Amino acid sequence: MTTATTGAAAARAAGRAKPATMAQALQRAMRDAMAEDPTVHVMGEDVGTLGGVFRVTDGLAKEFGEDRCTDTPLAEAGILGAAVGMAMYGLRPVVEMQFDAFAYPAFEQLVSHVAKMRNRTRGAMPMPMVIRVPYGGGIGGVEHHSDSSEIYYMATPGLHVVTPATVEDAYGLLRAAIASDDPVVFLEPKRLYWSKSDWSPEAPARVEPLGRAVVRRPGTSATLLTYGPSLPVCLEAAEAATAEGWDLEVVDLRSLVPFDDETVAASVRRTGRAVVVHESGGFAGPGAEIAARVSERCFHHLEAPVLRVAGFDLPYPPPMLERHHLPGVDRVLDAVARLQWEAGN
Amino acid sequence: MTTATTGAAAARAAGRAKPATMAQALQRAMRDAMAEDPTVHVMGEDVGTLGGVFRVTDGLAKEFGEDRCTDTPLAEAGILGAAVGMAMYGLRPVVEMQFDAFAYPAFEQLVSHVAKMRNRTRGAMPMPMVIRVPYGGGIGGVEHHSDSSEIYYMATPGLHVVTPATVEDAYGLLRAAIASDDPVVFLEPKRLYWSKSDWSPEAPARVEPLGRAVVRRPGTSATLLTYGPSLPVCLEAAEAATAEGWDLEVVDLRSLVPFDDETVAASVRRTGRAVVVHESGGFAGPGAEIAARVSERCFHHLEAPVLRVAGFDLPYPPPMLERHHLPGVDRVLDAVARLQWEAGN
Amino acid sequence: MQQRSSTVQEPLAETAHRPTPPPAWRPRTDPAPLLPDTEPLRVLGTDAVADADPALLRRLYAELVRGRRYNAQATALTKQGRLAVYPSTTGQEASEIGAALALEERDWLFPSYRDTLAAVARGLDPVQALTLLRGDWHTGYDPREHRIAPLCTPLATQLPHAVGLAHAARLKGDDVVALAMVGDGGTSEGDFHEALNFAAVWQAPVVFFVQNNGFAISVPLAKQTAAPSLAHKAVGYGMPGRLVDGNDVVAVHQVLTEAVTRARRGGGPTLVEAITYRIDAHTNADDATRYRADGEVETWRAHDPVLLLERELTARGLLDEEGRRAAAEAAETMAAELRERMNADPVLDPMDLFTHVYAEQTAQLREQAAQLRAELEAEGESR
Amino acid sequence: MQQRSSTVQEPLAETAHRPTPPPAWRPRTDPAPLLPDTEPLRVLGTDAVADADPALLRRLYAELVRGRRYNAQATALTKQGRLAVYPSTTGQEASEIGAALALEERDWLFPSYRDTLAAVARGLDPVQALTLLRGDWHTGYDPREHRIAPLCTPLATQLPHAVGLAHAARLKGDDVVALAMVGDGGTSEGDFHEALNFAAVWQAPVVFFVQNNGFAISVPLAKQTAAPSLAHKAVGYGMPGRLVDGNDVVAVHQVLTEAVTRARRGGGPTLVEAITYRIDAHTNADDATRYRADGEVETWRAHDPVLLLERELTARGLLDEEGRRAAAEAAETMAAELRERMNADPVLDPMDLFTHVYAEQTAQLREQAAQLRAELEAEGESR
Ligand SMILES: Cc1ncc(C[n+]2csc(CCOP(=O)(O)OP(=O)(O)O)c2C)c(N)n1
Ligand SMILES: Cc1ncc(C[n+]2csc(CCOP(=O)(O)OP(=O)(O)O)c2C)c(N)n1
Ligand SMILES: [Mg+2]
Ligand SMILES: [Mg+2]
Repeated sequence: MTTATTGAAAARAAGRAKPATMAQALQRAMRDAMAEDPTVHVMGEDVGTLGGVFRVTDGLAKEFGEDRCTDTPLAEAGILGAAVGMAMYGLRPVVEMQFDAFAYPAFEQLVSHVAKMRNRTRGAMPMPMVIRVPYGGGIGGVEHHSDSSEIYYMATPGLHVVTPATVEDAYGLLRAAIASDDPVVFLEPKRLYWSKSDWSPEAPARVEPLGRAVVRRPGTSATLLTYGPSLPVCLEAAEAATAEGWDLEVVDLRSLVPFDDETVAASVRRTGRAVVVHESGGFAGPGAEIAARVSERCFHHLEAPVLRVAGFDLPYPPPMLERHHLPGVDRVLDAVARLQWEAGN
Repeated sequence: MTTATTGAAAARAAGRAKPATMAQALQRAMRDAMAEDPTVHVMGEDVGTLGGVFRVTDGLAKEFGEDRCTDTPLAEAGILGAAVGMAMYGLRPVVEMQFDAFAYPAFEQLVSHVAKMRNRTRGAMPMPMVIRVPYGGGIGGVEHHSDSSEIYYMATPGLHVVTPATVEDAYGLLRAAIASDDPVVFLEPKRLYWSKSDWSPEAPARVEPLGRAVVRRPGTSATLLTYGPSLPVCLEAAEAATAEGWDLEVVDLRSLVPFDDETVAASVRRTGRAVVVHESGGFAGPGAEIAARVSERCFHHLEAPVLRVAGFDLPYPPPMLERHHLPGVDRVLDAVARLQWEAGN
Repeated sequence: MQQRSSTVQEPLAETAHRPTPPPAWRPRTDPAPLLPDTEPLRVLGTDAVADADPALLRRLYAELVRGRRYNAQATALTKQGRLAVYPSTTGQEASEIGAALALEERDWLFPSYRDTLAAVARGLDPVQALTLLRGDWHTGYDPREHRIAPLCTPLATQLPHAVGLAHAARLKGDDVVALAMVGDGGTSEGDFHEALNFAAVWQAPVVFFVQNNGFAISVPLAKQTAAPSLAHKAVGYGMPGRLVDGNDVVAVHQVLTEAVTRARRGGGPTLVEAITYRIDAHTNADDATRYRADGEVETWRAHDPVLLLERELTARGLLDEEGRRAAAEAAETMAAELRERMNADPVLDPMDLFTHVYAEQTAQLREQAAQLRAELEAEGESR
Repeated sequence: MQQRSSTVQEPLAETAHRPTPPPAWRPRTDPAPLLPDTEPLRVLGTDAVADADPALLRRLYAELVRGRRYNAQATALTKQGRLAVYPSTTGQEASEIGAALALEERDWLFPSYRDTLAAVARGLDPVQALTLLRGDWHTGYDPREHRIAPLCTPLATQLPHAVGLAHAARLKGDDVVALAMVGDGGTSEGDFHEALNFAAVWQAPVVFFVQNNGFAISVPLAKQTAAPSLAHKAVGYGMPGRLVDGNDVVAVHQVLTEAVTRARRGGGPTLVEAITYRIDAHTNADDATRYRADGEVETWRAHDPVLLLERELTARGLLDEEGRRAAAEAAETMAAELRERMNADPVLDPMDLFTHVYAEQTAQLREQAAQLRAELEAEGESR
């Protein structure tokens, strides 16, 4: 991935830059938040001594002690439920669910308590809490290790749903999520954990505001609406598309809830065509909402229906077949080709 | 509700008719299925001696014994998990979740096992099972008793998602669901449990095929796409709309998965305008998928964007405020009015 | 060849093997002190009553009488349409009250949907306690102000909250105890298990209080568990289990006070099972005759918690006709006030629906709020 | 006035009250026989070995040696990229094999993701057993044909399946027993609790077998539970708990055979905890040195399951150099065959993705399958 940010560029200029991975950026975000705010507590399975199965919490227990970074018993509902109680007492838990599918046992706590507590108490009992969920496929994981579960969270009012696609955003958005007074489901694209960038853990780091999409590549022919693990795919597709004469705009949604209608609608109104790209299954997936609201808001600007490029509507495939499932550059380009170019401008 | 079916009409003609409620039709469907097929087992909290909190399983334990209609311990994951094991051994469990929100503890069993078992065993281990979930609001229930949780099920490949809106369909669809070799999440609109029809438990009863939508009211101006608890609202709105000169077609989707694109697209192509109506929250709700796929398939037939009339995007309100949340006739008519009538035909 | 190394090639020393326990294994906590007594603790009717503080006994009596009246009044309010639903604790007042009064002011109570009485006994305004069941909002009070978590409807899900809160308090150095209430049915839920395990591992200052009232709606205990007692579950978590007569308010108060004190001193969690009985139906909407015999209810009426205490106090000369009347009158005053206040329609603002979903209202909710406002205005005009 | 009736107006009979237990309460199951012994059962190294069938002992030995070799071979296959991942049971072979062999052919095994060895010991083709971990499909065998449920990755979620299956078998009148395997970490999950409770209430013929190997990935038992032993959890469900040395294959086999027999005869479920140790890392992807000391592993190597049995058999004259070599050779043959077969690329049809999602392919999946087919054809052409 090739995005550049001013922060990183500045750091590089200052000769301090060392490329960092997304996992490291996430770790640094927690570390900085814990150092600044003693109410921030990290908890989950294997997050302490081991530093997490993806090493995202590496070193936190050592630096802040086991009371601040806690290996819990193996019970996701218990973890999230305990975090609710901790938040009730004024702490800011940052909970790790080890893999997407292993967050399901905590679903009831999430939907019936985490998402609703502020509302049911008329604001008396907010739930400042981050639930970190490594999600998506592409890492050769066996079943239950590669789900794209974002729609379950998007459909649950009371939650923010945030997902970074760049190393810089991993830091900036996680800091903002931890600082938020609302519960944030923070979806970490696991196949980008080892993606690198010039962003350096030593560089001055930026907190990104929640709720804002960002244009990663400006373009004029059509808009690719995407997020998380599919951003690199879309950027690559956009590069490839230039050969066909298409100048694609790529929008990284970053925040699925709340949804940044402004940025998205402005882009689609400008280009007149849109494709939503994500790994999650298409049917009743995130792209359904995105396509529906773009169609509502940009109807008279659309030269073609909003198309969706998504995973197939089936249980996530076994490792040896996952490449057939994951939307790749070709599938994105095929969809772009179907945007009824003959019909309009 | 005033739909008529030939079966009921025939029965009435034969002088056998006694109006029945949806709850009774559901009970009769289970009774008939249990009588025909000894592998059908009903289980859940309070389904036996009490006959269920909505009395939908009334009398089954008495007629078929407690081994066929079983009061389980109070643990939803355990209930669904045990049902998985029973299905593995060749039984056809019909599981009752007492209320929508109380199905969440079973979410992991549903998503990771019920939905996936057939696929992960290459068809060797099907999961013929019905999960009955009373859903939706309008009954004055306190929090956690009125959720519209259909999107969680729709977004999970491997499940059928079915919801009746009439007494006749309650019987016919539940029979089909029990006969299905796939797991069916059977969503029962609780505020229609006491709705009556001429359908009689004594009448010869019809098994409805799964996966088919039905036109409940033919019309030409625009199509209302709806299901379950919102069907009566839409039918009433369609009647009221005639006063404004709109002749609305009302489609009862009945099966959310699989989705009957044929019936829906045919209707919308004919009318050129569509409004999706449901109680569930709009954002990332069922209407998102419906609107998105209708827009994809009918793009050049649409005179206006597909609009959505849905519950607000918030936790279900307390009883005294729920009427403000539920989409009613006026909201449907407001949406119809916004279908850009000035623009087209 | 890899497998060779895993088999033993050297000749075997004659004396080499004796049955040694596996290295990881060592006798851990002695289970004996964790096991509950074989009979539920009783204080009323025993000499131990003499050790009880007479002021406490009188207070408990007044609360029991008030609680009984509260249950009757709330049930009556359902018939008048003033409450959407009421799950009564008639017959369980000793458990509700004995538990609530075992807490200090700084402690937290985690009630289930049935436990409005415990909240009221802690001093919460009954109208606020009943908000959920009246239906004007979900939680009618500020949980932090009263240190009473929202009444919890999804069964057993509040237990991990109690653990987390107690754990957080301990981390902060506050000597706060959380008391979590749950029914016999609720003990079957996974959340019960996970909460007790977390509590024991963390040695969190939390007390789990199970009111075994014989039924989960229609399902009797025998279909819920095969355990010797629910209190026996404690040993599997490494915490003490205690069994108490839930209709003996002095015994309940004593057992819970001990458990709370232990927790406060760093001794960790306790599981207490109170044996009691739900005299009324599950809620006003339930018909208990469908699943239980009247005779069973009658047997329990003879073991009524108010009756047991009243007899004892009367026998010991701690209560006379005058005292009884005073308690009854106080209860009646509370009931009259409750009736009056509940007869007034709550003033509701539908726009509240949009106010507390998020800390900052999202653009989307602003739009939806505007839509509702416009509808309400139009409605107002058309009237 | 309603509250009057709830207080007692009549004068009190002097003799009226004694501490009677509450009416619902009766001493239920005696907990004593449910409690596990204070030490894990050992057979090897005791006189009890003399009672064991020598043929069984030799069979167990051959299986242990084969199992050890299987673990080594599967681990080697991960290094060669032939398996996506392998969770080894080196050090746990006695538990895996002792358990598997306690079942009759008609019985069902419910393995966790770690238990391929138990499945193989039951006779399942190792290549089929490893399909999940190779990554060509999720489950590599027909569960009904082998009566082995799919290897289960979401921890403890297969336990309620075992209960349901056992219950269904019993309802059908089949004397089938289900054996459900889970790790020490898995006992913390809510599904563990719910499964055991259902099993006990239904008296389902199921045996729960916990391999306590000291760790859940990096989390040691002490952070997982404070219970005296995991077997002590049984009493809370009203079923017997048994503690066994999980490295003593004869003891494991014996305890499980007893539990299976009991279940088959209608005696209900049992919880067995085997104390064992995971010699390898959690999987090949894990680095165990991050969370445990080498010395600990060494201590356990001295208590190796193969070693314990080999010594015993050698000392008793049931095994000689010849027998050891025969077992090693058989194991090596299995390993060579496995290696060879796993070195062949599996033949995969991507269209299988769409075949078994539903009994009948939906129109939507037909469309998507057509899309993939077209893509694959285009890909083929472009090559
Ligand atoms: C998770 C969940 N499942 C089901 C219900 C529906 N329900 C409400 S009360 C109840 C029975 C509760 O029994 P118990 O725990 O013994 O408490 P009691 O009502 O006797 O106080 C049930 C099944 C619920 N509230 N939550
Ligand atoms: C529900 C669930 N949560 C988390 C995981 C991730 N995970 C896989 S193995 C494991 C540890 C399991 O420990 P234990 O139960 O002791 O079994 P062992 O690995 O020791 O055999 C974890 C946390 C999972 N598979 N399922
Ligand atoms: Mg109860
Ligand atoms: Mg383990």
